[in-house]
Amino acid sequence: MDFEPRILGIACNWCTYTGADLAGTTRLKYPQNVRTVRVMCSSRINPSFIIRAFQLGADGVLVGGCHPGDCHYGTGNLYARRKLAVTKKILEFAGMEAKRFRVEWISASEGKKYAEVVEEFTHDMKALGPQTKFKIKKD
Amino acid sequence: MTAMKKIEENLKKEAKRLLEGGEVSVVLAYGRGYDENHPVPFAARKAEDADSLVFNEYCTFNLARYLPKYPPKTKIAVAVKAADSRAVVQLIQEEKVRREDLVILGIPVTGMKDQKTGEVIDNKTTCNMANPVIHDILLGDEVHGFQGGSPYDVLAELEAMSEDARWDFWKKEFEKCIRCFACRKACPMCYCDPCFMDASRPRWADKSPTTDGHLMYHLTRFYHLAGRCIDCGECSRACPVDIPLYLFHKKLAKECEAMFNQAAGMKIEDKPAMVNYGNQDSDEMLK
Amino acid sequence: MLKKIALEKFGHLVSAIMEKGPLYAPVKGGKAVDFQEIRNPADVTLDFYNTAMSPKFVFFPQSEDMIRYSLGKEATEAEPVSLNAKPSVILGVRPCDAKSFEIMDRHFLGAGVIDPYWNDKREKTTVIGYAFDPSTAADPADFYNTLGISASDTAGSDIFMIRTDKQLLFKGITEKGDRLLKDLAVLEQGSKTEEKMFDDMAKKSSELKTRFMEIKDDAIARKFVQVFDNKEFWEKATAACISCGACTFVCPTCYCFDISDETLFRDGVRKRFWDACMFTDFTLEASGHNPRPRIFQRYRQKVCHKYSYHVDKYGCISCVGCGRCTRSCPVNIDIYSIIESASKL
Amino acid sequence: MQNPYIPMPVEVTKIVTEVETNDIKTFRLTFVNKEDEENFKYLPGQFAELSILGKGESPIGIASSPTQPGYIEFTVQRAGLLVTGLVTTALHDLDVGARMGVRGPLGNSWPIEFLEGKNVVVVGGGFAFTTLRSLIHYMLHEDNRSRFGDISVVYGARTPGLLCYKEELAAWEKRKDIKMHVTVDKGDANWKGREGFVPTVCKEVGPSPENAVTVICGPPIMIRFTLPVFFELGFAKENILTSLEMRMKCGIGKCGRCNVGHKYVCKDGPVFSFEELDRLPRDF
Repeated sequence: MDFEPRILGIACNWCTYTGADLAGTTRLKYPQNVRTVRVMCSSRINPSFIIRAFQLGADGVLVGGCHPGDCHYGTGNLYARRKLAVTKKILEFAGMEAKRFRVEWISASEGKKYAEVVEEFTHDMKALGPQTKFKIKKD
Repeated sequence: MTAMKKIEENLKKEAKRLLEGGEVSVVLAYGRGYDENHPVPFAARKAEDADSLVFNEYCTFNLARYLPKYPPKTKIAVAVKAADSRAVVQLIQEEKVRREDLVILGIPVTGMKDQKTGEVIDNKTTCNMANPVIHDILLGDEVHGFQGGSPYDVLAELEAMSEDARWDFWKKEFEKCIRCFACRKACPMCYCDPCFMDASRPRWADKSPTTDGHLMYHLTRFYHLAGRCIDCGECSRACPVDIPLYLFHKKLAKECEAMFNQAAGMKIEDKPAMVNYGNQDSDEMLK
Repeated sequence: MLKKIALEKFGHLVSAIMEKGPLYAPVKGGKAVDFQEIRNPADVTLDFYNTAMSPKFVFFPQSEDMIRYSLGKEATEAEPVSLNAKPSVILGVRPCDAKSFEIMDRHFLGAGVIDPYWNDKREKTTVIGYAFDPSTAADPADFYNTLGISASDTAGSDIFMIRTDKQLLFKGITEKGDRLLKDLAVLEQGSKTEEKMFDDMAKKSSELKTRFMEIKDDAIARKFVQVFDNKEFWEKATAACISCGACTFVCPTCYCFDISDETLFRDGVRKRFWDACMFTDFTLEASGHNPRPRIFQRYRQKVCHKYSYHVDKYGCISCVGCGRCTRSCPVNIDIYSIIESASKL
Repeated sequence: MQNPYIPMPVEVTKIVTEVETNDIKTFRLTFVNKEDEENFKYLPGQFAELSILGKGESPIGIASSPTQPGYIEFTVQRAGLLVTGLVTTALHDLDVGARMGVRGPLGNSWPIEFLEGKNVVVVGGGFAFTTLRSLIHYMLHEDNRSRFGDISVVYGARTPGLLCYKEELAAWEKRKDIKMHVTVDKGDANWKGREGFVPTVCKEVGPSPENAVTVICGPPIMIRFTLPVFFELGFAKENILTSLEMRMKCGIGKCGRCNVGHKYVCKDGPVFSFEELDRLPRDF
């Protein structure tokens, strides 16, 4: 059987989440592997969420926010950009495959982009196989 | 007289003067421990305490660690080496201490040694600078032409590893952790009260010492120190089970310097790196 | 009973013990030597001064499961973890650490309540003590002589091992030890000469090696009751303390633990695990009140507990002078110096 | 050998919300196994560890009396959100019929033999009245009443709505063999009783120290101001008893958390006389 990755999506309420809605209402087809959690702003994301997601068995984490400059709160995603960039470096240096964590800016009107990103990310995760490094092993 | 001895003499002299004149109410420096190689951080409060101050190549502690616990407006003189002075600058940036409360006794020095192994730590576990970035009084002669290589040279081996090999390396190191929290307690930048690890809602990591909890603790702590770590290496020296935490901190410091164009604790005017964001940042950093 | 084995045959002995059950022995890993459960006989080393961590974890692991449970919508299913330690051996325990087991016994098996977890492992384990080498100097942090422990003290050991130039000598101390010695066919019977050699070595290593001061249990216990309220003394002695838990975690006689339930999705475990009186939240009550909010109060609790309360409750000082706390302290606070200056007050 | 760390299964059979702020409830627990109930022999003043798997354990004083067979009761305040409080919060979310665990009885008790033949003054404040309620029930029981002298009770809360066990208080008011002095810091329109702080009321009531013992339990601030009143009345330190609170985990004197000097509050306490406390280091 094909490996179906489990992907955590964290989407900002104002852009990416609405973009995902748009993808749905325009009946775009994209893989169902992403389970999305909505946050008010991408800067609300604590890097511990991402580590925890990997520990609980996520094969990939996809974060979506407004395009820089378009943040509903002004500068939230600029802050998030630095935070998430550091998070990526941490995962990478700890030995996690860097590809498993991805940040994309997707606006409310970019339903198509959302579908494409999910498509591509799911494809990448399939290629990488299950994530076992951080995942908590029950004895 | 050796450079170290001269620093010690000056330290005693200045501490006495500052305390006698009432300029400061406490001088944070080093005192004698149970033997020569094991000095202790020492807070001199009276002029006569100044005589028991010492300085030698084993005085590695970063005394900036003690600064935030003093109530504001306490006048403090603090002895700092290069990395320690960066910690002071970073604390000032983060408004944990006020510049006007401090008399900074700069110690220009190289060749400090690890107390456990006796190895010189300059470019190994610390930032490999000789002169403090800030001082009011200099306790020794400025070091000129010190060449120890980049502080990030030690990373070469790990950076060259494959991701899997690196994971194996860190997994093995984190498994040694006993959760004594010496790393966070020794760190001058870990002043949060309570620490995220002490919170019960949400409980970020298992309270009991599990490997998964260690991973969460250390990675999150690395993140909390990204762009703030001034590379003094205290965490690794404090660790009773010798986890080379400094490697991870160095790596993040290196990346942050590259991405944000700013090293931690260099200039008082700087804003801390993580909040110094703007439109100028490039999306390249997320790749 | 005295038995012996040539040094080069030590590996055979290790294998022979491992056939009988789990063996814990010192292994060199990285910079430090520490006790580990042995998988490969060649890993065991006898060339060490003392281990970085104390061997208490063999009987009192840093984390120990008590109840396994599974949360359901309607009911929670729970199963207490059964106690069935295998008979095991711990080899190479320095005299101070062997003594610490006796001290811990008084706590875990005394005062009317027997701790089943400690008891289970303790009674099934044979302790092979290992004399400090009389020819090398003691670490400057050590002060086991002060606590009345000599470099070849057999207290707490079931078998005591002394290393000579060419061989290892084993003497049975307890019945349990004698039984194991008898069972180990790889060992040879020691001669009269070797018995004398063992006794001579033992005598020789009773000379003072470490830091030493004269202390009497009761007197020091009273002393600390008197010093307790001397805030100035405690603040000065602990001014550098950063309130980490390193000293208590490496200590062979620290036994404080915490209990917590840890759930992953539905399944969880109630465990107990080491805790340290040096942590801020050790005594923090749900009401927000903390009886020991300051660092000096917590450090005072640690010292007074070992040197005063333990004497009152169990009749002995709960410290063996192994020097680990001093060696592992990130800021070099030395408990010996604190005892010394307190006793002069 | 019985493992003292393993709780006994119990079922919640009754829940009473005691106060108008809804954060104090009394839980009635019934043992699932008959033999556990028989083994659970306790006296007023003892406590038990309430265990909810997945949340943890919490040490709570037993509020029922051994003279009330068939069940045990605990009055629990939902603890602050800032500090732990996981167990008490989970407890408050339970419904009748839920299963949980109890470990105990733990600690010492009010010294019944010492109290016998003496006049007993019970002083309580707020929700710390729980083990005192146990003691009062015990002393008032027809088998026991003759063993004690006069019983008087001073019980205070901030407002009438914050008084626990309102029905029992009313019932005791009507009895001849116990003198009740219930007070609130500030009454409301319907309050017909006394107003005033506990220390003041104690002074007004002015119990005689002659052959009398005071049992006092309440917030630290109340104890601090009430003690001098009793000293003034002439009570000796060994005749003033209280129940200490400390953070506890194991409840059996092993985990090393709740010591005051060489005494473990969970095992040698929680009940101490002030004379004993005087001999311990000031560390609580």
